[in-house]
Amino acid sequence: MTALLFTVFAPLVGALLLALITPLRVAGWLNIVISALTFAASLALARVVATGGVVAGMSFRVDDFNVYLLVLTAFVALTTGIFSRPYMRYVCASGRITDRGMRLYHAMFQLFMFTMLLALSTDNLGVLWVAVEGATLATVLLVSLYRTPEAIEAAWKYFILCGVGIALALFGTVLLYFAAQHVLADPAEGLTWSALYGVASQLPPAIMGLAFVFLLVGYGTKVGLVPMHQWLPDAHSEGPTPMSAVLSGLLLNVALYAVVRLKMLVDGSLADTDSPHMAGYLLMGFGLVSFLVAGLFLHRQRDIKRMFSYSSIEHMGLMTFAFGLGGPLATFGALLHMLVHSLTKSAIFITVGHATHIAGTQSIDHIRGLIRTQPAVGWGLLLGVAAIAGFPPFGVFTSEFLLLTATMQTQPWFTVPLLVGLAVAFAGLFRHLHPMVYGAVPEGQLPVQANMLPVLIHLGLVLWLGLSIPGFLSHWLNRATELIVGVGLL
Amino acid sequence: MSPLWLAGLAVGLALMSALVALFSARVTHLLRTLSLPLFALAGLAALAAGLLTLVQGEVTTAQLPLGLPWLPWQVRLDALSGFFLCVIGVVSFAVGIYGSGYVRGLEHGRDSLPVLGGFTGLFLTGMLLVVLADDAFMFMVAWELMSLSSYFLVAFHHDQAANRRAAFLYLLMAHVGGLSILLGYGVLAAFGDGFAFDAMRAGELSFGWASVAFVLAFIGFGMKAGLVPLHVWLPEAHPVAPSHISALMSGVMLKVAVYGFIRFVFDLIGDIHWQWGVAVLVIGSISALMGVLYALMQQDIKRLLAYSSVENIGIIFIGLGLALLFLATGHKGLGVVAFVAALYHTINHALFKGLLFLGAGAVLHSAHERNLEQMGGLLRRMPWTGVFFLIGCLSISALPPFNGFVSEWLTFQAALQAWQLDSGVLRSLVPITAAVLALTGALAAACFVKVYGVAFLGQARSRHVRRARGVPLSMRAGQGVLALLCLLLGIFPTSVIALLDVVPLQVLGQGLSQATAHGWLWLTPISSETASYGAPLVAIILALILAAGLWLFGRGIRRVRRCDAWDCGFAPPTPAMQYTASAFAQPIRQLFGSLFYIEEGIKPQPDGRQRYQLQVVDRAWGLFYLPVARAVERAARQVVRLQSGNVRIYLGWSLATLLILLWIMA
Amino acid sequence: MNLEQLPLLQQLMIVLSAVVLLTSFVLLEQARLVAAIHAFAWQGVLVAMVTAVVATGSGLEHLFFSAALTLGLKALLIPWMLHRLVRRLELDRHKEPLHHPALVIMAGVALVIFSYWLVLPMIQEELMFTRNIVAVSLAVVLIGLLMMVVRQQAVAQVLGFMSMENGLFLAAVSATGGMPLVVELGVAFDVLVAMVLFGVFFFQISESIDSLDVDRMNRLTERTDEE
Amino acid sequence: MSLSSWGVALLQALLYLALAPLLAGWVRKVKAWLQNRRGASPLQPYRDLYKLFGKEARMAHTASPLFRAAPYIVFTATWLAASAIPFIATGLPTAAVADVIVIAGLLALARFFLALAGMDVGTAFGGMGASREMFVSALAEPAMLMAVFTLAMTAHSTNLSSVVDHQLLHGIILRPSYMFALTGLLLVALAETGRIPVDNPATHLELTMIHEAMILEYSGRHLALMEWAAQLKLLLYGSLLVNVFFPWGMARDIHPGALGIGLLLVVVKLALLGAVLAASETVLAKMRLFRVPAFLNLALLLALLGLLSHVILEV
Repeated sequence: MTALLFTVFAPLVGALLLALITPLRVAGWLNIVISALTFAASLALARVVATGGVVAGMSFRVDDFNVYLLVLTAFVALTTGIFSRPYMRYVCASGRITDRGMRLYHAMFQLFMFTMLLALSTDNLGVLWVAVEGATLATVLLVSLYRTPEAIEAAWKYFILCGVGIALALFGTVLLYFAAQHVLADPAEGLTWSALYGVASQLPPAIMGLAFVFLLVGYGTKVGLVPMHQWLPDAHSEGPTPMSAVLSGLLLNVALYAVVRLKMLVDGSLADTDSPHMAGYLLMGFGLVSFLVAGLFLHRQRDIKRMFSYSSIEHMGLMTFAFGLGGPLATFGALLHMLVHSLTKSAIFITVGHATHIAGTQSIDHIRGLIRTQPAVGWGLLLGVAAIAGFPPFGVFTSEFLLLTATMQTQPWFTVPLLVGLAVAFAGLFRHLHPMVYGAVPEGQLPVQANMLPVLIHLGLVLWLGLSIPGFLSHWLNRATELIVGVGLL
Repeated sequence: MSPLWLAGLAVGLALMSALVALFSARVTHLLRTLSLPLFALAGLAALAAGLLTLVQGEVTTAQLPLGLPWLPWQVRLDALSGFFLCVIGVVSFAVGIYGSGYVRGLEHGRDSLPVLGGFTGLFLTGMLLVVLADDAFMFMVAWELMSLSSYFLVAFHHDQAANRRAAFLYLLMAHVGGLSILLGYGVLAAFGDGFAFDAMRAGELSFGWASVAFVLAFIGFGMKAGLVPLHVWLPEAHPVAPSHISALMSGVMLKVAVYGFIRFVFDLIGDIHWQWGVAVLVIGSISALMGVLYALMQQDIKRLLAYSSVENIGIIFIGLGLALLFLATGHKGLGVVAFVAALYHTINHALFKGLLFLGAGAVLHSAHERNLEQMGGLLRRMPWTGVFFLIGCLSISALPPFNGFVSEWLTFQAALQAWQLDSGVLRSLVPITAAVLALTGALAAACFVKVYGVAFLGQARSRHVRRARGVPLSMRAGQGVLALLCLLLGIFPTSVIALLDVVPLQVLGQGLSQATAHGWLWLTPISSETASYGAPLVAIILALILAAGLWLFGRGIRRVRRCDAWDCGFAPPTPAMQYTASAFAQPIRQLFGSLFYIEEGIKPQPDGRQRYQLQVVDRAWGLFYLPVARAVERAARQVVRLQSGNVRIYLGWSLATLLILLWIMA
Repeated sequence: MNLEQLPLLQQLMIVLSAVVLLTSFVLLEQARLVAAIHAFAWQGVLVAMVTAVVATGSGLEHLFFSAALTLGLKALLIPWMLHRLVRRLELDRHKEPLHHPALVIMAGVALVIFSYWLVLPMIQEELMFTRNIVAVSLAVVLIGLLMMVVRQQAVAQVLGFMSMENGLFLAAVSATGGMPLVVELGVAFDVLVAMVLFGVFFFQISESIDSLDVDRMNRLTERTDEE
Repeated sequence: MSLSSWGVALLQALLYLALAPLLAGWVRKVKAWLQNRRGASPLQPYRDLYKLFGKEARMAHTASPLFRAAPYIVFTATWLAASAIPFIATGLPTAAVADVIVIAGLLALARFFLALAGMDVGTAFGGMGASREMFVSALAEPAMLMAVFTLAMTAHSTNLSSVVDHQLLHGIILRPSYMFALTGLLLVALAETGRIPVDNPATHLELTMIHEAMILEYSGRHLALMEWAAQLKLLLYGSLLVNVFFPWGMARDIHPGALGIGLLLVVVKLALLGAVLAASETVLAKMRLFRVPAFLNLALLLALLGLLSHVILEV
């Protein structure tokens, strides 16, 4: 419990510290230290869960499903923090933001982490909602940090779209609460996930159906499902790069986590109606559409960060599809994909940050010859993209392998659009990547002081996952699978 | 020392060579002195493992603590794997030796040696693991590792945009092919519950699903093997890699694709249907013919060799198609003959295509030239390479007593047994294939007369070629090994077939014992009265008569007076007056003109002079690839309208989605 | 359900919610920003009143608190902030008529009917009469969203957003007698922060494109010039 | 396979060597008669060869060692190919050593080096000749193989002597496939041996020549070997035609009498064939190079028809 509390509230304290007192010099370091502490605490928490099972209380609940997401979030936060210290110093030095901006950045970074961890660890759907909304509020100022017209526009769109979406989600939550009123003994528990999950089968299907629609549209906006995705590329591309890394790597995961939790409830309530898999079909539909559309978007990109945010949409679509598909194999694959995608995508964004420094622009047409200029960055980008494109021996391949085969077993004909989508997306990524990494160096392009350690760690982990999934992790994922679909894989 | 242990050693050595290469950024000579020798050793170990497996003829399996939690990597070494280990090993060995001389030229360039060495090692690792894999997951991992690392090698000289384009095309098609293979395995796994190959063998498929799986596998492996019309990446990608890598890709990687196809279709899928045989036969014939015709049209020597790989892969698939046909119609013995013919051509092509690419590399290394039109007279400037290259040309043109002839002979023998088939359609289809094969052989001969005559004979057509000198010993040795093997496999086919007899025995359940029944002198695939080929005798007699002739006129050898060329009494010819490569191919180009897009004519050059220019474009582009690309572009252009930029429209989307979903739900 | 059997309080409640619906139509139509803000304030007042009535009716005292919260936040604080902003941005004379008012009204009405149709099954399986207020609140939410779609003025969009929040609040109150307190507080806090941030953005936007017309914010698009 | 059969095989090989110039001379002689000339004696080719062997060999400065080795290789390969074809007797080991595919292969080997030798000196004519030779053969070789495959499939063997045996056993059978194959093979033979209408052995007219263009630079014994090889090739195709399609009188066992009859008959048959050839050469005119494909496609078509009519009509 203490570990849990520490994990969740350390970032909050950190946010206050960074906002109020910290002198700017040490802010970056303090950021790292706090993230490190959070990560350590989350590890301890993970050990507790692994040994003692669920940790619950004070309307917190950490089970096998969210504990590994907690660890992942804390970890990515740590590595991103490590990356962002020199990066933001550089940005500050280049005069794009003021000292107030820096202070804001660090505070909001930790605040964002707090909301993420809170959303993941809470047991109360209302608090979950509050936390996700809080995440929007915490990041929206960071998106407009650079104060360029584009940045402000992106922030506005992000704010409006996600605000509306989240409002709809709240309506869904209200409906859920309403549905829970007359099945639960204590109405006050109407939003406690654990209590609801126990009585899922009694919840009135009609209301639950409506509720799920609102919740899906609401949280789906956050996940970046087409056609509610439009905020995502803007926000990712205009914010500072560390922000993009955590947005792509974490925020989307958390939103998807919420959707999956709710799907579990709805499946329970719809179980004995004439359309028991309604929720699953909805997810599959949204997932497939997002996956294909995002793949096509990749072909017409001019901005490197936008490109990779579309690739995030694509992968989110893939996971959504898999969760909708249901079944232990698909779910296992989706959970694994969550993991590897977060690691890989944040690594890519970190590399992209360096790349944009080298070239001094985000425009794909002006980033050239990275490998010759700075092999570390060039190869980091190349390998990262190879990994995200699903090439073994990287882990993304493993999860995609599982997803494809699961689809093959249950819905063979869906494999065709999946394959087409994969091929299209792949072509879209590499046609832009090639000229950026290869080729001759434009004159006057010089290497920058880059810290590729996080990238190295992330890609190393992804490689490890691709070659062999360590026992404890597969155990975790398996128990999470049991939690979600009832039956495990192993 | 079990063969599996040796194979593991080979993998380990390959990884070590990759690892060592990483340090060659500081110590440049490390690649030459340590990494590539390790690579050669890995090849040797693989060769030993393969030979041992073939000799012992028993299956060994193992498990690795890698892979999925419920499916650790399964490793299995049977005769088929053993045979392909030999193929991989022998070429890798030669390449390892050759490379240590070849990379010397790169040491002072700005291309990074660690990339070259590292991915070369990984490339070999991938190929070895593919052959060893016994479950679909490990197979796919190894397969894609092979593709990915070879892609990095193709992109090694990434300064020219053309090379980048080639690499992109290669990776894209490799990816698509990989996905299709994955799906094929998915079908098998769905029926045989499980990704271990044993589970798949157990699975029972209906004809429909089996055909789906077959088509997927055929597309996937055919794309890697370079079957028409999936070949377009091959002539782009193979030439731009460093030459010893081209040798590996054309010589070995394509064979790994053949291995995959054999493993999938002959071993895993279960019952074979004759329709597949017809499909493979037709595609194989088309590939063979188109491959050699396009090869004839090329002026870039490495491109030419790449296209001729398409041709030879076509010949291999003709053999496999015949095998499928015969097996499906119950003529097992004949199926085995065709199967063995395909295997024999597989190793032959590995040997002589490797040899030829190494030779082209030697030329590139010392003359810095890939364009045939600039070459000439290299035989006298680099005699060793010249002789080895000649042997390669003779072998690939299927001329006795070299190895290429043996496999083609076997294929013909199999095709000539078509009269045993019951269906008249098939009976008349097979002879046409034989005709195509004959035509292909003749055209291949023409093609390599052109290559050798233009490149190595006559007079140098450019200054830098005139300055070409011999290449270092290691490079000569690398070529020598392969050249020698080409000759040996041509002279002693009986022993070779006796060695790989165990492969059909394990895969198809029947050997080819009758082929070697009449002693090592006589090769009698079906029966001694049907057909026989005394390869050693032919070689001996040829040698004898030659010796006799030389002895007879031996005294005359001193009595040759040098003079100007007579040339019907015209003025002594200058290099510019020689027949060029494109001129040589002109009659054939005119005859088959309808098969290509040909753009030729006199075009003004930047330097103001008029010059004849010839462009022969692959028709497959316009037919299959550009339409797809355009379709994707069009779809993308439609889709981006979603991102109109107006927040109100975005909100409208959300509202619409919400309403529609609510309507569906209620 | 026939009205005359209901006690007076509940009749009052139904009347009030009807008026809430009316106000959101007013919001939808209102061209002048200041007037719209007033309409929004009134909507807040009405929602607070509904809450209070429900509280007295059902005796859930924590509803009194949330009624007060609503009044303070939605009826006083936020309208006041908007007023200040509008004045400081010199938008108090700003008029922005709709392009096709009739069409928009029709759409609003359609949404009302749609949401009633949606809520029917709930109403049938429930006896508590406040259920059909859920329909109203859903309509308010959807109309708010519609307003954000049709209004190109940033402030107007924020008004739409806020009236969506009102609808949510109304729903929470009428359907379930209020959410748990922690959630209520969280929501209120989020709304407040959101409002503050909106204020910040108004200035940022108006200084970046010296106008608050969201249609002029279309730099970030994938469309290239040829389309 | 007894020693005696090897002996006969050797004898047969030597016969090929000995009779090759004679056939060439005979054809010329008949041609001369048909053109109302007395013409040189049929033995003239022997005299030419003798003279050439006596002469000193010259080589261009630009010629490589391959240029010198080529004549020997060409000659050897052609001779070996020839001696694998039953001439006076069947059941000889040479036929087992090299079946018909190997024969084609050996001829291809000879052609390969001939063409290379043509390109070696680096004159325009040599290259032209080589290019055209490979062009012609690219079409002629498959046609020849197809034609022979027809027989092979009938006899279920690619071993020529068993093909011939099969013929002798079954006597005269009217087979459409044979008709096609024979015609096809005739056309191929004309093309491969460089006769009118494809090529003209008796000309140095630059633009029409193929074979002559390649051996233009040769002199002395090298030229002699090349010429001799050409004559061998002519005889080879001749005996292929007459012995495979009309094998009557060939010795089926090693016995002096039988061998004598076989020799006598084969000589007669070849003489007739030579006469026919000479006649055709007198009446036909040389084709333009790009009419040659049509000619050879006809051959290929005929051979293929033969094969198809075999599998369709006769099995």
